[in-house]
Amino acid sequence: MTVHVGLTQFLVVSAILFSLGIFGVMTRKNAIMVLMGIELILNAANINFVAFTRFGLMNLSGQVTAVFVIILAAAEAAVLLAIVLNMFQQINTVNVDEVDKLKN
Amino acid sequence: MQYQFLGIGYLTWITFLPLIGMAVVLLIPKSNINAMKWTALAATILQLVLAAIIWVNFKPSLSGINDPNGFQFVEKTRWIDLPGVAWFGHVAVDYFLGIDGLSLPMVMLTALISFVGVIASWNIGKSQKGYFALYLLLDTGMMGVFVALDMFLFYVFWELMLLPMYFLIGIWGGPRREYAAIKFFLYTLLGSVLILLVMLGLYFSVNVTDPATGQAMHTFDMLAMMNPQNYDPHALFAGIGTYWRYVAFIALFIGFAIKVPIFPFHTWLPDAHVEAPTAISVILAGVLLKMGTYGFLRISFPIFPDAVLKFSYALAILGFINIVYGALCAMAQTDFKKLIAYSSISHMGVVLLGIAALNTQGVAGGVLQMFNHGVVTAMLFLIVGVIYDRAHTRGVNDFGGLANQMPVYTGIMTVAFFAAIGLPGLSEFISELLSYLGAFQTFRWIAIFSSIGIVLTAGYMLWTLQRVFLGQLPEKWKGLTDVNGRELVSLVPLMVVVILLGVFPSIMLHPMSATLNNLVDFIHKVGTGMTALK
Amino acid sequence: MNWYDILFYAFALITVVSAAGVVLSRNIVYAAFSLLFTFFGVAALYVLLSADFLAITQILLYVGGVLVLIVFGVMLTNRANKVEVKHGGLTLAPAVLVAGVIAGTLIGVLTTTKWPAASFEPYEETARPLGALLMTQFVLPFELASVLLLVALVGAVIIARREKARRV
Amino acid sequence: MASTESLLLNLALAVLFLPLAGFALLIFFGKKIPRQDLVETGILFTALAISIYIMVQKVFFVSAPTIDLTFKWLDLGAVAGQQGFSIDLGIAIDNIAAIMLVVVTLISSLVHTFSLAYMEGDVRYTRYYAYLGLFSFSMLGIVLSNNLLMIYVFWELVGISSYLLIGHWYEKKSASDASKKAFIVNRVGDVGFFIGIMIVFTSLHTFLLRDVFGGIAAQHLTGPLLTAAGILIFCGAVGKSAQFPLHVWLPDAMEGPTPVSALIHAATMVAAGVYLVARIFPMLTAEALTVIAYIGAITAFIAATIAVTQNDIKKVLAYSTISQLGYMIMALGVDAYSAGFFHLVTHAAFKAGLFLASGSVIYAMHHEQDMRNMGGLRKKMPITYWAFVIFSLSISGIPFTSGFLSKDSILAGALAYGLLTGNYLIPIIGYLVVFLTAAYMFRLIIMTFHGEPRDHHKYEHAKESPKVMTVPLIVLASLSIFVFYSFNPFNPEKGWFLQAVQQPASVVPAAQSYGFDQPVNDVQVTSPQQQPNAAELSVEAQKTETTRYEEAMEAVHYPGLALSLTLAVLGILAAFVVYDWKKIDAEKLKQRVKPVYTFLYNKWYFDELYDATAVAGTLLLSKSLAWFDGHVIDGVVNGAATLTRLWSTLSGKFDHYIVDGLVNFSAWFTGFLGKATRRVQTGKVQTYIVFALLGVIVIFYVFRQF
Repeated sequence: MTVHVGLTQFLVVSAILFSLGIFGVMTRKNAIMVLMGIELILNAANINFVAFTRFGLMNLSGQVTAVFVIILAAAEAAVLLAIVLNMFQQINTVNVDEVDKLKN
Repeated sequence: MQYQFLGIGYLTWITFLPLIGMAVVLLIPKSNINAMKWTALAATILQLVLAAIIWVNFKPSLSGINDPNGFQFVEKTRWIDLPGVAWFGHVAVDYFLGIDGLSLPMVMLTALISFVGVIASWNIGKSQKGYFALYLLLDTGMMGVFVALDMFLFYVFWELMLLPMYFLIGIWGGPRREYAAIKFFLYTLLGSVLILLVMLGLYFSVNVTDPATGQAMHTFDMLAMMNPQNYDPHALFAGIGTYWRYVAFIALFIGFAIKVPIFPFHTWLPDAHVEAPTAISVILAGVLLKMGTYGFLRISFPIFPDAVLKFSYALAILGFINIVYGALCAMAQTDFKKLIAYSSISHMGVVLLGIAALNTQGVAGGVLQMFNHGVVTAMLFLIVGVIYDRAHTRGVNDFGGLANQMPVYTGIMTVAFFAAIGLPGLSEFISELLSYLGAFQTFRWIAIFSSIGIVLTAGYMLWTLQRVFLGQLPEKWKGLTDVNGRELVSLVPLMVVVILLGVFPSIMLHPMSATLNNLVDFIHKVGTGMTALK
Repeated sequence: MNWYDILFYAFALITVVSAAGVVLSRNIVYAAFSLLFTFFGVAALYVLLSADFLAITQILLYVGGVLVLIVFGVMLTNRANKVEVKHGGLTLAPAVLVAGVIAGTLIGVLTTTKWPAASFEPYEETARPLGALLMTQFVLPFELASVLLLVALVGAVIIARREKARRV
Repeated sequence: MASTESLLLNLALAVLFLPLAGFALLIFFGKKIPRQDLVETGILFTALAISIYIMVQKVFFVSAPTIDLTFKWLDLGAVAGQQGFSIDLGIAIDNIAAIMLVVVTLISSLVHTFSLAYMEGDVRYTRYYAYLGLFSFSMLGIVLSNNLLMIYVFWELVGISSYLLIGHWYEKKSASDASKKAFIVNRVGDVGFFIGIMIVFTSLHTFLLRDVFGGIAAQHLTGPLLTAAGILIFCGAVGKSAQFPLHVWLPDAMEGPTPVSALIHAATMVAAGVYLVARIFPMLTAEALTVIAYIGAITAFIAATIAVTQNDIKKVLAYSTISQLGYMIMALGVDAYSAGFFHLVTHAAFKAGLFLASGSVIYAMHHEQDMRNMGGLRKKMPITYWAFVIFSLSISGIPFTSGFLSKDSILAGALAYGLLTGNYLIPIIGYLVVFLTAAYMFRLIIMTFHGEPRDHHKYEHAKESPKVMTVPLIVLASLSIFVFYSFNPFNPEKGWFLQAVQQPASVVPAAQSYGFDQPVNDVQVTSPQQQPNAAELSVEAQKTETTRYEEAMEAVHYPGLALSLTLAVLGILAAFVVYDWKKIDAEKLKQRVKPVYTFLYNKWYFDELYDATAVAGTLLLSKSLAWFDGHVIDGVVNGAATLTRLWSTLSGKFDHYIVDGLVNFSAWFTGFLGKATRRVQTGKVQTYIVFALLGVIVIFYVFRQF
């Protein structure tokens, strides 16, 4: 295998990360765990952006986008944790499948 | 512009003064009823003063009708300007006010009757705030109808006056007020719909050059609608004597006829009159009925002169029916107000007969009759109001011998009754004379048959006079008091007008003659296609 | 195989394995720690992709910010660790299936796609041009992002501080 | 204009407006003025003095036939290119107007004087004088108007004053009924008048009489329309002068105070009809005149027959008035213009006198009007009695009275008319009425003044009336003597009066006129329309050779005179035979001709006829129309409303069950679907993600391009 590490390898790593994130989101009940899954997904996406920038398929704006994604993730994490705390106070659970008041 | 006060034209002032009054009335606390009354009175007095100023500055030589330069006190600004509206294209509505010899008497009448009406409203018993606010709104609507020259604006005022009237009858009226108010409202609304349809039809048929942009556009300007050359040749109402123009004329006629009211659209009137409070009856008979005939002369006749010429015979026959039928129905009534309501129908028939004649004397007689009937009927309703306030009954047969008990009242009433009969020396004689003279020239036999109405009117009026005022006074009315100062203030000005116009009709006829001559000339020239079409 | 490749595979492995640890761990604290390694791995990958600024940011923000927040959340909501991290509404099998299908699809697509001839450009410092870009071309998103952060900050505080409402 | 003429015009205006000023004064300030009655009476005497001056000046010193003052009252301008519309009004004084001025003011002032005593203490004394002032103003207006419109205006105004005065005691139902009846019946005639005016104006565009005549002479209005116009204007006279068939109001009008009856319903207002016909005389065609003559003759006959049977003293006089008015109308109809007008003037004096004298009797008898309760008053009231006799002789046409002069002229005219046209019915009726007149008048005198008193209580209290009442009687009685009109007691032709009142020439086309004024020899040549000025023409005609009419008059004058005198004396004799000397029992006579008597006593059942037809018909029509209005027309309106409501109910049902049903069904269906698929909706975020991702994958595989 003389192939040097190139774009494809990075993308594959990103895809695996993404799938793992999806899997986490799908299987976990704990909201915090779901959040972690989402973070994985976001990181996967970021790897893509940066990789595309590096291999000349995107100019520097790919990195800029990644910066914004990070910012978004931070904000999202803050808000989500606040929600989780609130939810915990209100109904004493952090399991998302128990939050189904809107149903029925 | 010359005739302005605070940079605002006289006509705007005279139209919206009551609205200012209404705003003030609404601001007055509910408990201070006197302040409301005086505010309303002040608004109407100012209006009357303004009307007098307009009267003095009016130039009788100008012709009006279809001539934009013939109007006076003109105010014209763009009111609504929407460059692109689906279906309608460029919609431009002008705030276009102006008066000519046709509207001047009506403006005077409205100012006078509104003033008298406030005085007659002095003893309104409940929710005075609402009453006076609506009353002043009504006043604005009425005045607006008579000064608007843009059809859209006209229609807005026309509808504006409908709503307060509905509430004034429906809230402050007699026992069957809801029925009467709804009947009035629906009936008039039916007419309004027809007017609206024709208005839209006209709007799409007329093309003028927009002075601002130089592009062709539709317009609601009545004066533009009168010029056959402004019609798009392919439009619905284009041409002279075409089918749809007749249809439109009939629709418009019904719309206005309901207001007049013309047989067989008249049955809302007795109900509305009977149930309405005195002041509203006064306004209703004094001003509102005139809007119908004013609409004929201002809109129907000059815009559809061909149709007028075609249908004038039918109009005259309707006038005849109104006269005789109204008089006969009045004779059978025992309710004083209903009797006068039917007499109004009869007298408005004279207007119709006169204007259908389409000659100078007939139209002048018709317009003068509009004014005179307004004044005289207002007097008659005030008179009924006086007696109703005291005796709480309007049954003609319940009374008798009031002449001794209430001599001043009887004197004033006699003048009003004889004016209604058409006694020479009092105003209605002149207008009936001119109307009949005009009608006789055009429709000899209809005029002759209509003159039966002269006898019938004398019959029911004198019979009523006898039943109410002559004979022995029943014991129960021994306590009735004669007219008081407030009632005199409302009655005497009207009486003076009645006598003055009876002796010097020129006061009123002179300012309107140039306009009406132009109208007659216009109808005959355009209606027979003498003016070349595009 | 050069150092670059070796380093890539090493860090890729760390990243993927720790990520798997995150999603598979039954204990939430372990999961959090695994996430830490994942973030580090990704940061390393950024370095390999010559995104120096991003790598620093990744460590500062994710490790120093997000992860700390997550740990706080874990501590505040897990009463004495006793909460077992249960698997959710979906049983494992369909989840594995779906994730597998996605992964397969993505990898399949990625490997079969003929990417344009990639020019492997030499390393350049990215902090400066990134800053310039943020202040010029992306100034509006930048400002929006700052506003968003502020809103999130305030919102988070308000939501978290809300009085305990009546239970239904 | 000469200064005398303008002075006369100004004076005439003063005469016209003085009574109006009095009216206004009394109406508005009546209570504040002391002796309001004297104010109004003084005004009338001033007017009388001025009128006499005007008459003397006009008749004897001013040469122009008419003094005219015209002004533009109304100008409506003109429609471009057409004749303009304007109305000119004005006053004119010619000889008949000047004479009428004196007649009106004279009678009016005497009546005012008489009323001072007669109406004393009345509840509405001030009002009474005010209305008298209004009446005088209106009546003078008719006299002075030079145009049809003003005549019509004042015509209505006298109508209204008459209405107010008849209804003076309006507490009595009969009085207010009578006033209403008078006004409405007059209105019927006035409508005809009005239509006539409209015909004239529409054809000639003027109301001014001189222009009307000018226009007719210029043939702008001819043929049947001209005849119709004449007859229609005459309708006004029919109403006001109480001619058949509109005579029914006048007897009822006796409900008013007796002086009012004397002034309005005997001397002046009712004579206005005759005056009107005289005014429009030149425009009347032969057909119109024939109609007028017949109406007059029929009226004279009907009224005279009724008068014979009546017992109420005022009713007798009222029918007598109608009868005499019929005479005047008939005179005008038979082309005896001067005679008709002459009789109008003389009749004004003696009939006013008769009414005032009867008023005096009624006053003495404490408002007793039934002659059957009177009798023997001759000794108690000598002045009244002798005045009454003089008036009666005058009305009966006994020589040396004014009535003889005028009546004789009329009869001669009628006879000449019969001679010229072969139409003898009119003179026959005329002579018959002479007999009847004499009979009922002396029946009245005998029943009232002769014989034994029937009601002794009232008789005891009766006494001669005070001076303010007797002096007017004496004045009027003296005016019933021939010398005031002509120095020749048997032929008035050369007297100043008939010299002053010359018949105006007809302006109608020759084919439509009687043609009496054409020369004997040459019937066809002169056509009057070539000479526009009617008044000049009449003067011309008098100067030229003898006309056919004059020839006929010449022939019948003395025979006619003898005949009428004989009949009058016979009538008086008959009255004496039956009522004074009782040679024939009146009761037996009544029994013998009972059907006729009943018919006459009930006034030919005119009132009943009108009540049953016109009045009841109108009321029935009005009731049924009101029903029609309330039930049919309003029913249609309300029916439309009901239908709309029904429709709205139906559409409401439709809306509820069909439209809304569809909506509900779709909602239900959606709900059903929802229920069916709600299992998918777990409420768990993860599930959604799975589905979303599955969706993405599916889409990917569906759309992939390899």
